[in-house]
Amino acid sequence: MSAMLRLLFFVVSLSPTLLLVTWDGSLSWALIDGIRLHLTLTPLAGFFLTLLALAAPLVALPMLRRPCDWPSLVLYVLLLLGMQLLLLAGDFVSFFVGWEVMTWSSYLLLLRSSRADMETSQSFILFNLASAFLLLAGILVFFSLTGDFAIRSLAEPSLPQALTLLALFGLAFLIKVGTLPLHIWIPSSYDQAPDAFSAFLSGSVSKMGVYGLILLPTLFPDALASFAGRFLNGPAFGYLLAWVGVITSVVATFKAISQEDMKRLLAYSSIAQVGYITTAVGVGSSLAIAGALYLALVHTLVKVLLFISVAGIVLQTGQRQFKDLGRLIERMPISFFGVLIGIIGLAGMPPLPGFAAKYLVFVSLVDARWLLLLAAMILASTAAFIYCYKLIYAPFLGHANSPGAKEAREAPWPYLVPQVILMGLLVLFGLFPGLAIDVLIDPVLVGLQMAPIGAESWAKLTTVYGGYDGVVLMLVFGIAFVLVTGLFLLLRGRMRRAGSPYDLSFAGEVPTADTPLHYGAGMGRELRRIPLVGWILRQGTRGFYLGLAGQMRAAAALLGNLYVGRPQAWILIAVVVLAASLAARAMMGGL
Amino acid sequence: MMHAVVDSLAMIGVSYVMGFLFYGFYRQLNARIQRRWGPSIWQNFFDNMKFFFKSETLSHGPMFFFGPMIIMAGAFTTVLFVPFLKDSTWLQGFSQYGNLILIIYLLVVGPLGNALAVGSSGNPFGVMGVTRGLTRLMGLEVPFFLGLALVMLQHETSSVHAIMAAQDGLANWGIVTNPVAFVVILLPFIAAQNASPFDVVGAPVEVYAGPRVEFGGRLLGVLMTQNMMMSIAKLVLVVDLFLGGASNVLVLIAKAFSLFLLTTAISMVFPRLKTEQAVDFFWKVPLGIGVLAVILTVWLPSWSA
Amino acid sequence: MTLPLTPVWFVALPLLLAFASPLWVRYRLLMPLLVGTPALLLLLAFVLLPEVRTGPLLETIVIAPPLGIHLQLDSASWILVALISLAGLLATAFIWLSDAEPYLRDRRAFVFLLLLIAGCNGMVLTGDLFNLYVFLEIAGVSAYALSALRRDASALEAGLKYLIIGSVAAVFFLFSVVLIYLQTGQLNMAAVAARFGGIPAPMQLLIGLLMLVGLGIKAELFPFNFWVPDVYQGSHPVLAGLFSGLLVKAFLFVLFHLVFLLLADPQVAGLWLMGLGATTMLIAEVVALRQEDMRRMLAYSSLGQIGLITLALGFGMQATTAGGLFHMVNHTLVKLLLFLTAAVLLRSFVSARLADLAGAGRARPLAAALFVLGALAVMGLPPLSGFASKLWILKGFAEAGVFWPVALILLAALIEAGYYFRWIKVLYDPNGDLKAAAPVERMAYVPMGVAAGLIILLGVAPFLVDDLFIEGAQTLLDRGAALSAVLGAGS
Amino acid sequence: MYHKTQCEGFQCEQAMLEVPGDAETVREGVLDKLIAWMRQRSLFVLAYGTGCGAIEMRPLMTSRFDAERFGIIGAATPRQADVLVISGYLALKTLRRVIRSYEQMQEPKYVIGLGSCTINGGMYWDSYNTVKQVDRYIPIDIYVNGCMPRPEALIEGFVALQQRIKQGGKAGYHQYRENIDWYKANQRKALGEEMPPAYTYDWYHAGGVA
Repeated sequence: MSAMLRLLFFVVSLSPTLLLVTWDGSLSWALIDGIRLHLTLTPLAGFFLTLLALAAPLVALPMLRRPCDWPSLVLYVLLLLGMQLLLLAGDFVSFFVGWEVMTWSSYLLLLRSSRADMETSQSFILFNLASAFLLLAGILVFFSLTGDFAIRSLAEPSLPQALTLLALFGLAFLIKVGTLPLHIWIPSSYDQAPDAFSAFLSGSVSKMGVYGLILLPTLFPDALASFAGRFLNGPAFGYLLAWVGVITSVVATFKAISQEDMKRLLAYSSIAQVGYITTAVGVGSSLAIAGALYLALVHTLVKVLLFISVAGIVLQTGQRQFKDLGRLIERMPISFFGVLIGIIGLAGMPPLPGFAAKYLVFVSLVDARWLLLLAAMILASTAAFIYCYKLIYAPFLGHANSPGAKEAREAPWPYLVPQVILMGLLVLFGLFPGLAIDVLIDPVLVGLQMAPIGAESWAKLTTVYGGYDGVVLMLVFGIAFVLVTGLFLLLRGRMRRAGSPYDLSFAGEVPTADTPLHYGAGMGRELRRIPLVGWILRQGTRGFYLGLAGQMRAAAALLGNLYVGRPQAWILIAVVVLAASLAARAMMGGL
Repeated sequence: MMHAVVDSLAMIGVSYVMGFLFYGFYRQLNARIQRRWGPSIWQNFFDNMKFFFKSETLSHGPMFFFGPMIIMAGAFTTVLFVPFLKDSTWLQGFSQYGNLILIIYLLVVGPLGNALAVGSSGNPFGVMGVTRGLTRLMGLEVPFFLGLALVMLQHETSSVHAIMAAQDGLANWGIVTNPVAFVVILLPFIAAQNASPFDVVGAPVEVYAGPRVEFGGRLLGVLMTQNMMMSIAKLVLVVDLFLGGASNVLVLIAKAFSLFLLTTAISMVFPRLKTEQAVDFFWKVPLGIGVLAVILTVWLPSWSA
Repeated sequence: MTLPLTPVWFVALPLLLAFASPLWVRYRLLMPLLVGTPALLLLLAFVLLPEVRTGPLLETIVIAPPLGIHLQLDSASWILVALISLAGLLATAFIWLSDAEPYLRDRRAFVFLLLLIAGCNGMVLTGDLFNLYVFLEIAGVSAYALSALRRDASALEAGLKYLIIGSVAAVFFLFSVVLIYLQTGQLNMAAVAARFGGIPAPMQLLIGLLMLVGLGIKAELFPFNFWVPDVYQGSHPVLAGLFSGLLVKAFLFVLFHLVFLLLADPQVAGLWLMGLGATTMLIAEVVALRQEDMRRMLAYSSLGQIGLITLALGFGMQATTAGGLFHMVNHTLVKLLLFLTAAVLLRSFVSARLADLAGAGRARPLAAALFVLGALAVMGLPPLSGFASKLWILKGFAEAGVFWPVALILLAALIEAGYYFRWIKVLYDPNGDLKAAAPVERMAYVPMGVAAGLIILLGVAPFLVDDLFIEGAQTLLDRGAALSAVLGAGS
Repeated sequence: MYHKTQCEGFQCEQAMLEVPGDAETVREGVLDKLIAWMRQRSLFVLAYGTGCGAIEMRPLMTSRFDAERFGIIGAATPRQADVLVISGYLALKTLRRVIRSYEQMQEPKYVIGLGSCTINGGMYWDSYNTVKQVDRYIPIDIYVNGCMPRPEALIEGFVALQQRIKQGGKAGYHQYRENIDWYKANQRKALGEEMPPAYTYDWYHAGGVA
């Protein structure tokens, strides 16, 4: 019975894939009063559906591990259905329905974690609902302009209309992707969510905000450029958005470096990555949108991979703080490779597709002549190396710092299979950077009526600014590596393996297990001494939102005083209101 | 195929020879400035060979062993993706398959691979050095990349070949047509070469040789080799971008040498900066110049147009 | 012999059965009849439905002209009657199936519950102002008695408070009826409506205000709703659910029925009511943020929803009105579900306080799940029914290009989420270690399940019922047709 | 220039242990000669200031005497160093560190004993705490005597070392490897409880192949 249910669940988790393969034509479902839900699959939605199809079954695997939490599985299925509805939406109502189902089912999934606390869950749901309600408000404004709920471009909105719509939709999507002042809900919820589900939150759910952000400019194709004009070689309005994205990336990157918990680090890194995507959307050119989509693809693969690896580590060691881990490379080698490939992708290092994505975005920034943005983005993406290194050093290298880390074994196969598949995909896309362009991204660009990037072969990434060949790069590197290793081994001499992990060059001393040798927890702490970084790390929005919540509660207390328990007061108020209304009317000369 | 193999070997050879000779010269010059004789110009070669033929090498496990291999492969790849000559079929490597941004990233691949080896040795001083290195990288990349972006914007391409081809004649050299960009990248370039005053990463007395603390014997030889080759790759890259490239090896050596002389002259006379001082410096001075350059060369023309 | 199927049965059947209660006690038929009556009424409503959709059913029992009992079953009041029967059915079924406290299962409770249903049905159906007052008192008195049934200090206090404020409300209403009678000499609503325009403006205002205060107290509008939390907290949760789901809806319907019928131009009054509704909604939602008792929290949430319905109905457009009526139905279902959940939790864990319920989700998973479902529905999250009705209302506002209610409704929903999700979080608190104090009949979940099923069904396929609400809204808003139907038939 | 040609005093104990240098012919090809030449041209010195002789290392390395012209420069860690200079007396405390550093150096490695203290305790000959004969604990390739020897003497010592390296043949580290039990016994006698853990040296027995 249980096995059958598991199998059923897994099949449902494949539903985005099945949908992608079998979907043709469209579907519609009446709601009320002439509102109909239309389901169609646009190329853009198809792209994000592909991402969902990649992530959903891979995240489902670890969730299926015994003993499994059945409510979680049900909620996960709901979440998947909601996201598919959102992506298939041909009208705003179904978009909103999908959005909301996604929101509350992911919230309830978050509650399944034993670590979720009140502040986290409240901030998660309130920010997401605020996003949803802003979206709904935008949809209603849009409806009042067009008279129906279809997702289509607005013919000629006036400036205030366009600004209102932009503000409502933009805020809704920016909350979802978590750009800067609106990101506060992300780190703690990604951290406290059930370990496997964090992968899905970061890898797939955040992509829905990106989908919205890319969809947004298509609603008013000309209006954006016409009312704000152009700045250098790109839309001026996008310049603002791009700065929002870049500042998000920079701040989130430094915050990520200062984290002491694996999942929190990944959460901040997720914010930073989505910040890049926001920047690319802000640039808005064909190159940039291709870059944004590519980044979304890579980010999905990488974050699912990393979160699942981390989930495996947490499962096997019971530790999640950097200071408590170490030297797992010998005990969990496959997870090590998972994280290694993951951080190479995350850092945007050349052989893997992260580089292709970043290359497109960089080139699009140069093309738009927005060089200061480029510089800031470089700052974020080089600072990212530090947290990437921290992420692999602290758990896997150095010295084991807790009993859990000393006795851990390799993660069970439901955690390893997704990792291996994702590593394979990352290497594949890295070898063939043109593959993703040709198969996944160009159809979307054509669908958005933009110039496709084009790929002369799958191995090549080509832009007007030049490109590179992934296969040649990988071959050169691989051959060089084999050659160097071979030559090295040909040299005469003994290789001697150190007798103990503590056989270190340590100023003539012999360190012992008690010597604090692991540098995991403190890594990046010295960055605070750089004035700018120190300033950034001292800032935070938590105080503001806590203050807001406090004010709200104070208002509730104040208003609650109205509800006294004395009937004479109730009657008095009723009479006074009556008298006051009459008196007011009399004063105004009515009587 | 044969051509590619021979060409690649030639590039690796040229960069290695240039590498140890330049560094030998550096040590000579340094000695003369300090009023001593200094070692022979071949000294770096001797040091390197000595390490390669050490009879014993300690390893801390497979990752520790593969780190130097990765960094060496990264150095080879970098060298092979930087075109050494223009208007020539030789010393091109695989540069037509790459571009400027790729090269900038390739420069970092190897050191990051080595950082894994440092981490797996478990020596905290090594990791401390790596962190300092990454922090410095974070500081220097911003102005460095901004300067290169100015060049990319000027030529509207990220292909090093195209940028080189556009600089025919002294008047069209990047350093003449885009001097601000050269100024912007100069100091970060010195830091990228791990030269004084930005050499706190491997400072012997401060972090116990930093990332290299556990490396000895042949592995250290590998690290030395890649360092020399990588330096040459960076020098050649700047020569390609700002000094019009070179049409034969002699011109290449001459140009690279003069650039090397310039950076050496700067780095000889300044004392070492702390990591955070260096980063702060990069974000204030070279980046400040860079921002000014962007405003002057990109914003103003677009507004006046 | 066939009994004539007329609207009279909606009032008469519960009244008759209630007064014959000693008989049922003797034959042990109390519980089956308690559940059977609303079930029969619901059946009757559906039997009458096709007829109602063709035109309103009028029923006049003349006592002495102009006094008489006018009952009018049109598309709008049909919705309410069916809703009252359904809510009654669910609540009574819960009382029966859950093996509830004895005081809810004895004869007095039986009488008062049936009287409550009769009174509500009468209020909704009547076409006569004095009858309206009578039914209002019947419903009110049974409600006071019900809330005091438990006979402990808190219940008695709740009953007493309810009695005091309810009587005051009745007095206000009675004043206005008297004034109307003095001015027009009529008590039939349609006849009054035809002459209402002839009353001098200040008197119109006075009548309107008196009526507003009287019905406002009953319908829980803002400056008059301070009694609600105390009474809801003191009463048994099932009864609170009935008050919130059934009684208040009837009063609200009466209020708007009168507004749309009496006033030729309901715009001014509508604006006032919208203002009141918006204030009620916002203040109640904000206050609910700090409530630590589930019943009190649900009471404030109920006030918030009443405010929303008032806001929607007060706008007087067809779409918002239909949406408002739909929301009434949804809110009744949802609140009933939530109060029944509260009853289950209260019974299991003795307390309904936030601090005492931490981790209740593991001890009572089904109840907690139903609470979550209800909470999602009440906040208007798809695919549950609250979403459909809210969307309808919002769409109506958007169509008319009026956006301030949209903003307020969404803001209120956000605040509402603030406290509902706090409760949900606490119910699923991983650190809470609760052991259920008392067992709960499994069958008790049946009525809750039915309500939940309806919530989901109406959320996924609201198109099944939207015609009814559109017709209801049209009937409610079409003053001319209503007048001609009554007066034309009467003359 | 003083070269140790025959044993005197306590050194005879060690000489008895030694296998005659030419008993085992070392394979000497062209490559070996080339390598040996490169080795002697590049000596990385572990600048380990054990005693007052360390003060003599500074002028040696800096402009006045400029050891770099012989290819002699300082190394920061023992992993990178070729030559360990024991600069003066060794206390028992420092002996442990010296042994540890020596074992961490990678072969080929050489030791220069600087000053009389390394030979016989020098002016500390009757101190309770000073190691009298350093080469009972680690093999010394070259002694530079004096108290303290001037940098010129030190340079001479280095040059002598370079010549020995160029000639090839067995050096101190061979001796240490072959007589490890004797050295360890001496070390254990001196250090007692403070002996470094076994993993730091037991690879000498295992043949040390990783």
